Amino acid sequence: MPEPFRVILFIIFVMAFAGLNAAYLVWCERKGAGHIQRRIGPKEVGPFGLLQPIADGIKLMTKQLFLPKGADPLLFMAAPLMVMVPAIMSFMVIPFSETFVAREVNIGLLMIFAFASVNVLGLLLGGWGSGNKYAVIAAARCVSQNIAYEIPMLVTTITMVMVTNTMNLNEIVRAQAGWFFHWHIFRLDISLLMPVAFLIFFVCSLAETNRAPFDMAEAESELIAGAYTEYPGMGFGVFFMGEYANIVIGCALSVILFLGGWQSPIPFHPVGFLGVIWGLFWFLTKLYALIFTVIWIRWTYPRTQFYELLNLSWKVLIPISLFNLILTALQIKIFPWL
Amino acid sequence: MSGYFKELISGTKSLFIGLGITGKYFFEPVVTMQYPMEHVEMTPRFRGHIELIPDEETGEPKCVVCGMCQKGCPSKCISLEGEKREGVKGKVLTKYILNFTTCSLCGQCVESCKFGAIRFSKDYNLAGPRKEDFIFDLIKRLKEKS
Amino acid sequence: MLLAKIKEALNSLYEDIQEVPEAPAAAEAEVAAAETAPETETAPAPEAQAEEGEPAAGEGEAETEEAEEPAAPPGLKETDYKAKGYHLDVDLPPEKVVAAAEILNRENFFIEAITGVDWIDDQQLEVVYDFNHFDELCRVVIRSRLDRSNPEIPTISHIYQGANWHERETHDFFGITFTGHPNLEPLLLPEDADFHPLLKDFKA
Amino acid sequence: MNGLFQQDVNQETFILNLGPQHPATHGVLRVKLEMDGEYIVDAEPVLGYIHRMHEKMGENRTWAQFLPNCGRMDYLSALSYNHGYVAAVERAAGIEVPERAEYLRVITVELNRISSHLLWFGAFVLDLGGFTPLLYAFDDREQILDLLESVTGSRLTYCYFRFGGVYNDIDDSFITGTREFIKRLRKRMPMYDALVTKNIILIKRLKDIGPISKDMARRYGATGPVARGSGIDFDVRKHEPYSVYSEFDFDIPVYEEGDSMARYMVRMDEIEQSMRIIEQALDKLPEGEIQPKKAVKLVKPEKGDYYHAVEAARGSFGVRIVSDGTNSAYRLKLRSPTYSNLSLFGEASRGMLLPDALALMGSLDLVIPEIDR
Repeated sequence: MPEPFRVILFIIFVMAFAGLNAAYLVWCERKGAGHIQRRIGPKEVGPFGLLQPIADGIKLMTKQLFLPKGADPLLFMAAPLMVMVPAIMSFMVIPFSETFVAREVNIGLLMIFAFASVNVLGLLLGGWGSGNKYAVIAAARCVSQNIAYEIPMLVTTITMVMVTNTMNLNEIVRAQAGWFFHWHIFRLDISLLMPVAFLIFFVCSLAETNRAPFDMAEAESELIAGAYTEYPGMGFGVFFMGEYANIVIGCALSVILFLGGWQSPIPFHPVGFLGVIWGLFWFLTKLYALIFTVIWIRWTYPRTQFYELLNLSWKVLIPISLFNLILTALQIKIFPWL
Repeated sequence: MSGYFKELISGTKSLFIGLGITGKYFFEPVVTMQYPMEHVEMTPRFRGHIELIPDEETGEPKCVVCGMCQKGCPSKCISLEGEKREGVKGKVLTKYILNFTTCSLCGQCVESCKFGAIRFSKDYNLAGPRKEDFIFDLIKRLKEKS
Repeated sequence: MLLAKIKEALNSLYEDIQEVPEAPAAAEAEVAAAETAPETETAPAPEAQAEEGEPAAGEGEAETEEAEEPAAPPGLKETDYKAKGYHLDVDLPPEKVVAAAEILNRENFFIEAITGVDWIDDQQLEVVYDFNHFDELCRVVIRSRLDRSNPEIPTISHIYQGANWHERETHDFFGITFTGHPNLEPLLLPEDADFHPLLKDFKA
Repeated sequence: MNGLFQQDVNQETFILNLGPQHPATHGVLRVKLEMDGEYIVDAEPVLGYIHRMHEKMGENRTWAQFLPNCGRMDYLSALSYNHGYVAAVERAAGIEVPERAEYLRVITVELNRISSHLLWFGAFVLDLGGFTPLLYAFDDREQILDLLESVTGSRLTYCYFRFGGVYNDIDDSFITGTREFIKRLRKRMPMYDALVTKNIILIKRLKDIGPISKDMARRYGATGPVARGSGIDFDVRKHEPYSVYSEFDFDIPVYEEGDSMARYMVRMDEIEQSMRIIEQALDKLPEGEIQPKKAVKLVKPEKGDYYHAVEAARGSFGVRIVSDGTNSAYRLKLRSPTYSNLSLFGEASRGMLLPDALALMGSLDLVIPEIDR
């Protein structure tokens, strides 16, 4: 297949994936929340309420798009896109399976982090552009939260880059081939703190994507809907999709860096088309297990307080991740044969 | 410093315990009732809006139009009329209107009735789009029921 | 124990102003005399007829009070808790309320409520303060009668901050002005309310 | 652009309207906040959005006709309000209540108190961003509502007490149901404890947040769990035992810290104490009438004023009656506890961050219809 063709096909796939994902993650979230709270959740529209996301989408689309008085039209309109587009762009480098990746970029990891930072900008502009006091407070919270959490996340990522010697996501996955104990999370020989590093990375990705218990930017019981307060119809819908796309990206990165990406837990990998499906199956299984954990966490904990969040970052996550970095470097240097 | 690690470990533990509890409930059966499909049986003492009690033999309301319910009502939502008829002892009820929009279901009317002529109904599916839907003609209702 | 202590403290308040409560009493008598005077002279006008009952009633009350407890200073009564629900009933002139609140504050009483009563037949408004104590059961009621045409009483919100809202509420409902109150705006009623619903002559 | 950004550049603060429609105010309360960034410089609650003038209604209705109003002030512990009003009128008119009726009052009021505290617990955690405990608490609360419905006939705005007694007697199914419920709730409390109380996030959000000192509680006249969370050992049930409370063995949970966590713990402990009271009351429940032998037909208290306070779920609820000897009140003052409890919010929240102030507000346990009356 010629390269441009392939890329276009992938863009279509990725957009469809991101859109459907967002829609059905909402369904999962509502069903999951329902059962955690011992109720059923959506059940009226379609079997098991499976068509609920479509009904929701139609409802959002038919709503009037209006510009609140005093809002900045350009920023207000551009902000949802600035959350959605980088999330979709990040999908381009995610290896769903060994060969099932839009572009194998050598600096894939860097690219994802670069795009992830744009997401914050989108929320900031959206909050500021709405001209709503609650939204501005939320935007300010969001920025300081993201700055605080990018540091431990990057330090952990640097550790992983140091271990694998590459920023190519597919290469990182290949480095974890073999049994499941070859996945980085279980590689205590590289660093004794590997599971802790995974935890740090996971917590940071929760904070990065503004998910509970770190959803200070939305904080529905304090700031109505935070940065999204003024957004009508699909403006909100796009934000929402972007948020879920970001969750998928965050979880996908955790899977790739720590849980062996598309590697199966046993050293068995068929070749050809079957291999693609095999890899895809394992990648998505791990991905959705992690996303379920995200949902599970959301419906278990209360929201953290803002300064506690920063405390957690500066007093716990950053020192530990730095310590982990040094420990890993030492272990690699002292026991190079491992 | 030891306090720092203690808090860190106990805190993390508390978070996992929390996850364990919600995780356990995730697999337990739901406790909610699917309301429009399932119906709740009201308890015998449920206080719905009032209704007239028919006389067992004639099916006519037992009410003798003494007006005590009207007098006892705090929100003045009962209005009734009666007339003298030949061959019947006392008054005959001709109109009994309950304005349910202002009724607070306190039960003063039922308590003040010395003739056991009104009781609470067990209706609770009463939502309606128009205010007029809640001006109940209780005589009409009684006839429809029987 | 506490009751005796607070009774003594509040009693001392009365001794300080021994002359003061007599003055209004005298004034009342004068008013009563003035009102009864025209009655004898001419045929009673309908208005006078309506007001006729009040001075008599006021006098009657005063008489029974004196008859019950001739030794106690006017207005300070120990009441039967079982029947009334409070221990001490203190009737004070408006200007002494602040001093009483200070005494109660010193004894660590807390404020339960402030409210009013409209005695329209006497052309008076009454402000009632309810105090209670956290450690010992001792409910003190302080009441003060104001002239209905110009109801003014000093605020105690600088002593009991909680009184702030209660006074605003009383101002809302009765139109009683608490002089010195920092923010005497409608609290429960709409911001632009110029009516006082709990007055007996208020018609919705 | 707009008003928000066009303000005077020298102005450091801005006004934030929290409410009247805001998820954290649990009703139509508006708090006018002067904010410096996310710090509160000054807070002023604005009340009266659902003011209904119950006190005037009391003057225009007969004593008995006012009964349904009692359930509509604090709709979460309506029975305590029933009790307060009925007891005040009984004191004024000198009506004796049969012992069994008093026991029934205590049982139902305490059940109501548990349901109120459970709902508060859920709503409070909801304020803090945790959604699930709310539904667990509702699950338990439903059982109480079912029990109370089987006796009183309604689920929320009860009108169960009558002058001199109660409206209905209880049956055996209520007694066994209540005992079973207590057993069930005892099993559930450790779950709440592990899921919420011991959760590090919740502890971090409540410890040392919104301290209310003993003196502050006194100056504002705070009562109930707010006062008890500030180290004040004050509960009307113990302090001036009314009804038959003096016959039961129960403790008043008091916490010295005065922060939101203390108020939280007081309420959680009170659930257990209420269960103890109910158990004892069910054990001791005497046989007999539930209304006086000579039925109370017409209530005409003697001239004078009377006061009666009861411990509602939120604090001391007092009724002051001024009677002129007729069949309706000359003046009816309803002293609602949250009115005083909320009045300290302005002082207590000064200098706090917005989410902390909301945690403080949640810990005050506001019920707006009761504040506005």
